[in-house]
Amino acid sequence: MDPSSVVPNFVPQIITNFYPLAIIIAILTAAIGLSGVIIERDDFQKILIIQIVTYAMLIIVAAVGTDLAEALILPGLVVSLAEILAVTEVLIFREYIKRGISYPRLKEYKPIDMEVLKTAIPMTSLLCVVYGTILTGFTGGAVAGAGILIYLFIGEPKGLSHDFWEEMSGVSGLAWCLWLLGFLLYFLNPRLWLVALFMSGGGIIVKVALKFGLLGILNREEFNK
Amino acid sequence: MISATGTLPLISFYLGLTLLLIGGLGVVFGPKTSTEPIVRIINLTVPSTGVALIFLSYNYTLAMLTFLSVNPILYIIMIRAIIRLEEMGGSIS
Amino acid sequence: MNEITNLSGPIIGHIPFIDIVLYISPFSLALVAVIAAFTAFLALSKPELRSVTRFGEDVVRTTTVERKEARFRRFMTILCGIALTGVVTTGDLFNFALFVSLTGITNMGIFAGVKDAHVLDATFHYGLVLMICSLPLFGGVAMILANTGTLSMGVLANIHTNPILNMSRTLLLIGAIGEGALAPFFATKVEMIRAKGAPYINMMHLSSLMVFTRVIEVLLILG
Amino acid sequence: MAIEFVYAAAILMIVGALGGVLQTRPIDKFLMLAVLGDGLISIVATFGYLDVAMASSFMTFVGIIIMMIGLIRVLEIRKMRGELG
Amino acid sequence: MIGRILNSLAEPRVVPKIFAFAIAIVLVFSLPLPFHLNPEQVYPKPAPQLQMELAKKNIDISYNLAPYNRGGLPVDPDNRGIVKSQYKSPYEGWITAYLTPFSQWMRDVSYHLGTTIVAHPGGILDEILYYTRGLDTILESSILFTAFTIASWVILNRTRKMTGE
Repeated sequence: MDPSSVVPNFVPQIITNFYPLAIIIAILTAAIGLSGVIIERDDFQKILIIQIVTYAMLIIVAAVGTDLAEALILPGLVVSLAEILAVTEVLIFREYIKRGISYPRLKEYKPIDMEVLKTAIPMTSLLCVVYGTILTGFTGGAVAGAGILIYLFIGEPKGLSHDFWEEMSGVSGLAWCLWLLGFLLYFLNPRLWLVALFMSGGGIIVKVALKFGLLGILNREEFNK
Repeated sequence: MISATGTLPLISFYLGLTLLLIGGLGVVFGPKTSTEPIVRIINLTVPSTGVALIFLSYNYTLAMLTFLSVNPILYIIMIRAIIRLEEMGGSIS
Repeated sequence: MNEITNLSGPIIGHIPFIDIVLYISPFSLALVAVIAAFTAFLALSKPELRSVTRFGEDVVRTTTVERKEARFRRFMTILCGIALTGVVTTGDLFNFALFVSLTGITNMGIFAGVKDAHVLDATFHYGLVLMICSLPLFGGVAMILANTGTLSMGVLANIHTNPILNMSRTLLLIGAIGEGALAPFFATKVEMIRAKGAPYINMMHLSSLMVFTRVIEVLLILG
Repeated sequence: MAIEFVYAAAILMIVGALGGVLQTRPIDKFLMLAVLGDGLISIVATFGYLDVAMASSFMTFVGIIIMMIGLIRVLEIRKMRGELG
Repeated sequence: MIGRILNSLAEPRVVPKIFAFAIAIVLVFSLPLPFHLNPEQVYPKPAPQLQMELAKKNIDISYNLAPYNRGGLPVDPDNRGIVKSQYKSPYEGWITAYLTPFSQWMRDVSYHLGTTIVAHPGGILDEILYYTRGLDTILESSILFTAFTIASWVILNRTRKMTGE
């Protein structure tokens, strides 16, 4: 196996040719999104439009075309997710404060009755969780978290009370500690890199998946009252 | 080797850029978006597919996997906000 | 193994995390001292209770701050102090952007629990600015990376400037202004400062001051 | 052989994108989005990354289901509010 | 006149618009600049789809890691993967070549599972995200943690109490 054919010393020609076009389209997209932010009057819809701006940012980062760029995409993605989460909560709270508590109470919701929800959802969520466990790391956490989320969101979990999930969030805090410990071990003594790697990979999957699952249980209580 | 290596990423790259532009225009200026936030969310899937295609053309498959699996979580957050706001009575200015 | 030796001033020491290098110069040492002192002061102080009088009423009310809320805000303040320490000492450009983002989101967290429509309105718009400004921050950093091929400030200090670098530096400046809640036209900040529970909201002033100082230093280093 | 398949997928995706943006009724939009997602899956499969194709087929399904349930809830709430006042 | 402008600036809802406008101006005026990519980057990667084509033609089993094959032999510190990092470290390239038994089995079975193998412990991205640029990952996760804390605190202590649950 010739090493030079595996990893080149310079960025290949095709990626260099891609770069100007990608940047120009990203700038145009960003300009469209920003003009939408300027025009739009509704507060919530501004959040949706800003997603376009975030996509433009992802394209600008991705256009670099190295392994480093791929490693930099993941933090950008996570930052945008985190900000939209916090901002949406603040928006909902603000609307409650503004309109007061005495909005007209609506009747109880009917549970949604669709065939696909009963048959396909448990299988899909199980597959997502299994595949996410194989992946580990942040990617696996996101996949498994999406699986848990869709099950809690739609299915009818039996035997999982709210307290159980509160305890589970405590477990996620412990997992975070485990993950940090793995990192420190890695830096302090790189000879133990295997243990450190497994600690960090396992810790972050538990943390991310359980956090998303907590989000799911909050959603379920509000949807299917 | 030459043909496939050359053309496959090219097709996916140009297609992704096109989808990104179409989707951006659709999200911002598309029909009925200003009154119905859920239509805007549905339109958001078009540029996100474009971004996924661009990741694919650079062979960032892991980033693409993460991006695709973060998307449903994002939709859940947004739709929860929409339903809460609808309960309180419509749009906000 | 090459090391950072000169970044527009003498360097006392550096802490390498392989590619990410934290460094300490006399300048950043002073800033770190200020941040540590301020954060410790805020974390140890009790929340203030403010008296409110209203026109047409003969009553002076004392507002109260719940214990839970005070604890939450204290946690956010400490986190913001840690993030600011990182902003001041980091020697890697992308890391700098991430630290600035962390500062922004903790700033938002300090105000997220206030039960006041004006403050929440201002907080929400500040959050929108945070989301918009992730484009200039990360985009500017990525453009610098594409143009020079490195993210380390020690290498970037020796590279000559060109129009694209200038443009990405402008983007970086706008991004840092937005995320750090910087002064000139931040009416939002004035609204947010009307929140009760005074000592913690002072963290916002400190964070905007530090982020501004640091971003100017970074721009000077890049030039 | 494989190249022609790519062109078919590309046409599928363009049709799905244009239809998804230009349709106005949400249910029609969902159909067009399904076309778009199928194009994405087939183009990933042409690239040769079958695991990513599998995961993306899960994820597009999950996203469409979530949006559908949101739509049903929103319509329900509007109907109830119409009854109330 | 000036007073009116300043007053309109003092409203919080104007601030995001001003920022959006400023960024849009900078971006649009930079459109005619000659954007080009400097080919001397750290951590370069091979041309898209090259490794997949090689995997289809070659009998060499290590190309079944496509597109994340970065050289080196598994579990062999003397034969490391190729990593071109900024500052050299004595332990670089150790994880890149590492494969767990499960991922070895996956590599032997098929050449379509490269992404799953790399997302499993080991691989170039773990090397970058967990070793050479580890602080990035810590920060990213802390940002997510902070946002979750804010959101769940607001939900549990504010929004729920207001709806009377």
